[in-house]
Amino acid sequence: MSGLEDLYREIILDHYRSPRNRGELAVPPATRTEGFNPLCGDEIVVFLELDDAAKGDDAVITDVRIGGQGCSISQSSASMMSAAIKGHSVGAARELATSFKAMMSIHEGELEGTAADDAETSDTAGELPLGDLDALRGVVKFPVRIKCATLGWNTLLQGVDEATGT
Amino acid sequence: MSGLEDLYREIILDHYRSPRNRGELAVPPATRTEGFNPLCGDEIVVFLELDDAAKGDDAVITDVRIGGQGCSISQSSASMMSAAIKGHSVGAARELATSFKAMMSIHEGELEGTAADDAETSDTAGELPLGDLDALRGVVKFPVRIKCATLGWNTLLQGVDEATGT
Amino acid sequence: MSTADAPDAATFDVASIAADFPILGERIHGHRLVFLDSAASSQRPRSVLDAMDRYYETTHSNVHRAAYTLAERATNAMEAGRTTVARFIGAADASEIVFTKNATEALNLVARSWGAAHLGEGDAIVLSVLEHHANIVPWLQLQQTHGFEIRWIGVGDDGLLDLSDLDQLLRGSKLLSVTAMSNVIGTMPPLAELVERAHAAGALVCIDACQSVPHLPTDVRALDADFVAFSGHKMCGPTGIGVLWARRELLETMPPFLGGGGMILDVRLDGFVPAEVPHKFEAGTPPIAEIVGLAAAIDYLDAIGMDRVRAHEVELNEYALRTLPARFGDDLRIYGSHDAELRGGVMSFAFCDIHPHDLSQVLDEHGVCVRPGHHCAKPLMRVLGVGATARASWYLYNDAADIDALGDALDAARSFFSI
Amino acid sequence: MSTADAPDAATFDVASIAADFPILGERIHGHRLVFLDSAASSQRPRSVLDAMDRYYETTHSNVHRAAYTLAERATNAMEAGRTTVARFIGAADASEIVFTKNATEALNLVARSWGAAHLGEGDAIVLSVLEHHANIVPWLQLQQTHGFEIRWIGVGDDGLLDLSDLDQLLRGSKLLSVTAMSNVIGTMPPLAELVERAHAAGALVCIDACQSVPHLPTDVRALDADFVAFSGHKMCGPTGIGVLWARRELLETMPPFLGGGGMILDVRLDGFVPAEVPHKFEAGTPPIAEIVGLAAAIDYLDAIGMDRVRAHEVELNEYALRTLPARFGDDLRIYGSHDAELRGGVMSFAFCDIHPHDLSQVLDEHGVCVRPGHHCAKPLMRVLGVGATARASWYLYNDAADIDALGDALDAARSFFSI
Ligand SMILES: Cc1ncc(COP(=O)(O)O)c(C=O)c1O
Ligand SMILES: Cc1ncc(COP(=O)(O)O)c(C=O)c1O
Ligand code: FES
Ligand code: FES
Repeated sequence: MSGLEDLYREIILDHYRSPRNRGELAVPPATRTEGFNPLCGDEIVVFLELDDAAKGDDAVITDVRIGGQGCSISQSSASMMSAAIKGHSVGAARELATSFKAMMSIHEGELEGTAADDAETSDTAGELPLGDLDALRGVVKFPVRIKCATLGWNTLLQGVDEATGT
Repeated sequence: MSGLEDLYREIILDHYRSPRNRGELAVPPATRTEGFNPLCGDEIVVFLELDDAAKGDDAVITDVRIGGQGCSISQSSASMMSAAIKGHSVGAARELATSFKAMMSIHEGELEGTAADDAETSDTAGELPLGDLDALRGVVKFPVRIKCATLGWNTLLQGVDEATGT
Repeated sequence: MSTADAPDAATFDVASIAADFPILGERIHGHRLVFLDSAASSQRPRSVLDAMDRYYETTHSNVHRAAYTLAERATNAMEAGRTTVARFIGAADASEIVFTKNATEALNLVARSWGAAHLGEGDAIVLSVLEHHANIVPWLQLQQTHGFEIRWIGVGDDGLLDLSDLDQLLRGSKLLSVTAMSNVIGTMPPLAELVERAHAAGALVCIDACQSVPHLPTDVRALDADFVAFSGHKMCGPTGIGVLWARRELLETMPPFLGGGGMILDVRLDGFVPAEVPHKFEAGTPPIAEIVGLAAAIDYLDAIGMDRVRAHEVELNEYALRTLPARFGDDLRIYGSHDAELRGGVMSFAFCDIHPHDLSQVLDEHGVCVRPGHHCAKPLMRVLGVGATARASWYLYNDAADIDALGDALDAARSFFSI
Repeated sequence: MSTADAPDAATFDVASIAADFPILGERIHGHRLVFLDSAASSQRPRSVLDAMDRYYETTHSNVHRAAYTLAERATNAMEAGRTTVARFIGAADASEIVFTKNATEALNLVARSWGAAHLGEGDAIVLSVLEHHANIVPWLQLQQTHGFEIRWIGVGDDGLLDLSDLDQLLRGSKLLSVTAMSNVIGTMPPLAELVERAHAAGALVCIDACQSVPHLPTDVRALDADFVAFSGHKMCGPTGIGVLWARRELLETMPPFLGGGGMILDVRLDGFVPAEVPHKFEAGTPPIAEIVGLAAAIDYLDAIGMDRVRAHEVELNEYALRTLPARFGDDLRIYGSHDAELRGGVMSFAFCDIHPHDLSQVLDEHGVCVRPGHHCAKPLMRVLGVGATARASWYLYNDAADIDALGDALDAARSFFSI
C-alpha cells in the first residue's frame, strides 16, 4: 500500500480523527459560506469572524469554524487550514490559499495519473508557513482527490470575499 | 447489371418517359391529395373526381390526374395506378391498392436485402388485374425503393378517404 | 454473436462468461480486477466490440435517404437493431422504440414533449424519493416554466416505498414516474400494483428501467406501462445509446423534441411537418454503430437468458447478505431491504465510519471497484441521512469470490484506518 | 495513433491514407468501393476503431464521481479527449467544449438554452437559406412558443449568399446562425465578414461547422464566433458524438438544457443547483468511448494536417470541375460556384433529367456511392428549383481516379436509361 501511504499520512489521519475548530459561529457577526464538491456531493461550511471587515485584506480573522461533512482529505485539509489562518490577516489567508492551490495544481501532462513531486511551490506563502499542510502534497498523485483537498480552501476564498464584501 | 434490370423493366421506363394521366383537375369538384416520401422528399399529388361521393365505395372514379415529382419508380407506379383505377369504383381501387401494397411488403427476414420472389400475392385484386403493375415486383429486391413504388398508392388511399369523406 | 460465444445453457458458468469480457483480465495495483460497479456502467463482451468494428469496417454510411448499397446496409443494420430491442422488451412494434443518447435524454424527452404539452398550473405528477436525478431534474426544470405540482412517494426504513397515501398522491395527477429498481439500495417497487393504481386514477406511468432492463426479464406490454426508459451502457452495450419505449398511439400524439434532419417530412421557411414515429423523435445522425452494439449486447444477454441473469444476481445477493454481516457485524451497515429476492444486485453500505470515498480508495488498492458518492440520488441520501454511501453492484460476470474479495478489502481498510 | 499510421508529411499519399480505412477495401457488386458520400458521414481509420476497442478493453467505467483506478482512467480519457478537441479548434479552454450526441443536439442546445432565454416577441434572428434542417427546425420550434421573427439571407445564382441587404436583416436582431459550408453546394460564406457585421449590429453568431471542421483548419478564436457546432462522424470519428463550442462567459450565463445526473451540484425536492460548465450541459452518462474515438480521429487528421486536407480537396474540386463538364457538356449541371477555391469538396448536380435516386441506384451498381435527395436542406432545394439533387462529396481518402469512376458510372447511367 505504498501509494496509499503517500495519500494518508499520519498527520492527515490525526486531523481527520480530531478536527480542529469544528463547529459553528453565530451569524452575524460571523459569515457562513458553503462549498460543494460536485464529484462526491460533500459540503464544507466555513464560518469566519473578522475584527473589522472594512479593513479588507488587513482585517484579522479572529475566529473560524468548520462544518459540513466530507472525506478524510477534505476534512483534514480544512482542519489544518483553520489552524493555519486563525489569528492571521485576510490577505495572509488569501496568499496561503493561493499557495496551497498551486501545490495541488497538476501540470497538464500529469493528467494521465503520473506523479507530480516537482510541483513548483515554495514552502511558505507570504507570512504563513505551509507547515502540516505539506503532508497533503501526496494528494496530487490521486487527481480525483485534489478537489477534496482544495474544497475547504475554495470555500475560504469565497468566505473572505463575502466577509470583506469584495 | 442483372439486378438493375429487375428493377427497371422496360414497361416501367415507358411509363416514366410517357406518364399517363399527368396533370391537374379543378378542385372542387375534384379532390387534391399530397403524399410525401420522407426518405427522398419527393411528392406525389393525386387528383380524383368521383361520379357521386355519397356512394362511398361504390362511387366511380370518373377522372384521375397525377402531379408532383419523383423518381422513375414512383412516377411509373403512379402512372400505372392511374390507368388501372380510372373508370372503376372506389372499392375496387382500394382493393387494388391493398393488393399492390401486399406485393410490395417484404417479410421480416428479407430486410437484410435478399429477394422476395415468393411474395404471396395473387395476380388480381378483386375485379381489377394487376396487369402492367406486375412489372414492379422486382422493386422488393431494393427495399429503399419500396416507398417509391407505394407512394402513389398511399396517396390514393388517403385521397379516396377524403373524396368519400370517410 | 456466434453461438460459440454463448455460455452453456444448462449451467451458469461465470468463469466462461467473464472470459468474454476483455477488461476483466486487467490487473489493478497488482491485483485482479474485481469490478463491482456495473450499476454505474457495465463492461462489454468481445462480441459487442466485434459487432461495432464489423459495422465500421464493412457497413457504415449515413442511414435513410440514400439508395446505394452501403447506405441500405447501414439502414438495415440500424432497423434490425430496433427490432432486436423491441423484441427484447416485448414491444408491440419496432416503431415504438425511440433511440436516444442515454436514458437521461429519454426521460427529458418525456418531460419536454409529453410533459410540456400536458402539464400546467393546477396539474400534478407523482415521483418517488428513490429516483435518480435523471427522473427528477427534468421535472423540476419543466416545473419552472409550467408550474405544476410534484408529489413525492416516500420510502420507509426497510427501503421500500411507503404506499400508504398513494391514492391520495395519485388523485388528480397526470403522471406517475418511478424507478423499476433503485440504483442505490436496489429497491424494486411493485410496478404491477403501481401501474394499476395509477391508471385507475387516470395517470400515465413512466418507468425508469435503467437498472431493471439490464438485470431482469422485461415485458413492457405485460407491465402495461406508458413510457419505459433505459441505457445501453448498463447492459453490456456501448456508451452513447439509450432507449425510450412508449405505446405507439402515445408517441403519435406527442410533439417532436429535438429538431433537425431525419425528423421531418417537410421544412419551409415558415414551418415544418414532422415525420412518423419513431423518426419524429430522432433528429440528426443517429448513434448507428451504438445501435448495432446494443443489439449485439442484447443477443449476448438473450443467449444466456435474462431469467438466469436475475437468478444469479439473487444468489449473489443472498451470499453477500449472509456472509458480510456475519463477518463485520455492526461495523457494516447495509441500506435497504435485507431480503435477497426484494432487491437488485446493488448494495449501498456504510463501514466503520470510514467516508465512502476513503473506503473506495483503499478498496481500489486491492483491485476492488466500488463507487462512493450520492449516486445521483441526493433526495434519497437525505432520507438515508447520509451525504454519500459506498456501493457495490454485481452482474452476470461476478461471482461469490468477488464478494469475498470485497470482504477481504474491507478488512484491510479497517486495519489501515485503525478504527 | 502511433506515428507509423501517419502518412508521410511531405506528400499527400492518398493510397496510403485509404489503406488506413478498412471499409475502403469492400467490394460493391463486384466493383471497388468508390465512396463519394463523406459529406453525409465519413469513414474511420483503423486507429479510431483501435482506440475505442482499447478503451473498452482496458479503461471503461462510468466517469466522474468515483475514486477507483478504472474510473479515474475513464475520466482522464474523456477529459483528454476534451482537451484534444479544444486544441483542434483553437478554443481558449477545454471547459468551452460541450459534448453532445451530434451537431443537431448542439444546435438544439443553443436554441433551447440561449434562445429560449433571450428570444421573444419583437426579437429577430437571421438564418440563411443555405442551412441544413438542423439549423432551421430548432429555430422554427422555438418560434412556436417564443414568437420571434426569423429573417433569411438569400442565395444568388452563383450559389453565394446574397449579402446586399445584410445590414437591414441584422438590424435589431439578436443572433445570426449560419453554415460555414453548405452540405449541398459547398458554398463557404464569408464568415469573417459576417461575424464582424453581426457583432457590429449587436447580434451573436452561431456557426454550423459540420462541414468545415472536418475539412478545413478551424480557429474559433480567430473566427471570433460565439457558438460553433459540429459532429464527430463526419470527421473520421464515431457516430454518437457531437460538439458545441461557445465562449466560456456565454456558456456560464446560459441555463442548462437536458437535466439529470452529472449536470447538478445539488438536487432537492424543490429545486436544483446546476454544475459548472461544461458539465452543466452534459446530463447523463456521456458518450465516453465516442469521445475517445473522436480524439483519435483528430490525432489522425492532425498528423496529416488540416491545411493539406483542404488543399487536396481543392485539387479534387478543380479536377472534377474541369473534367466532368468537359465530358458531359449540357447533360451535367453542377449547382453552385464553379470556382474550386470557393467551395467545399461537395458537388450537387443534375444529370440528363435522370432522377437523382435512379441515378444513385445505377451508380451504385458500379460501386460508386453518391447520395440523392434533399440533403436535409429543403429550403435550398426550393431555391434551386428542384426536389432533389445527386451529391458527390470527397475527403482525404478520395483521389482523381474516384472522380473518373464517377464519370464512367454517369456514362453507363446515360446509356442505361437511353436518354
Ligand atoms: C451543414 C450540416 N449541418 C448539420 C448537420 C447535422 O449533423 P448531424 O446529423 O451529425 O447532427 C449536417 C449533417 O448532416 C450538415 O451537413
Ligand atoms: C436508476 C437510473 N436512472 C437513470 C440513470 C441515468 O442513466 P444515463 O446516465 O445512462 O442516462 C441511471 C444511471 O446512471 C440510473 O441508475
Ligand atoms: S470525497 Fe467528498 S470531499 Fe473528498
Ligand atoms: S426517390 Fe423519391 S419517390 Fe423514389
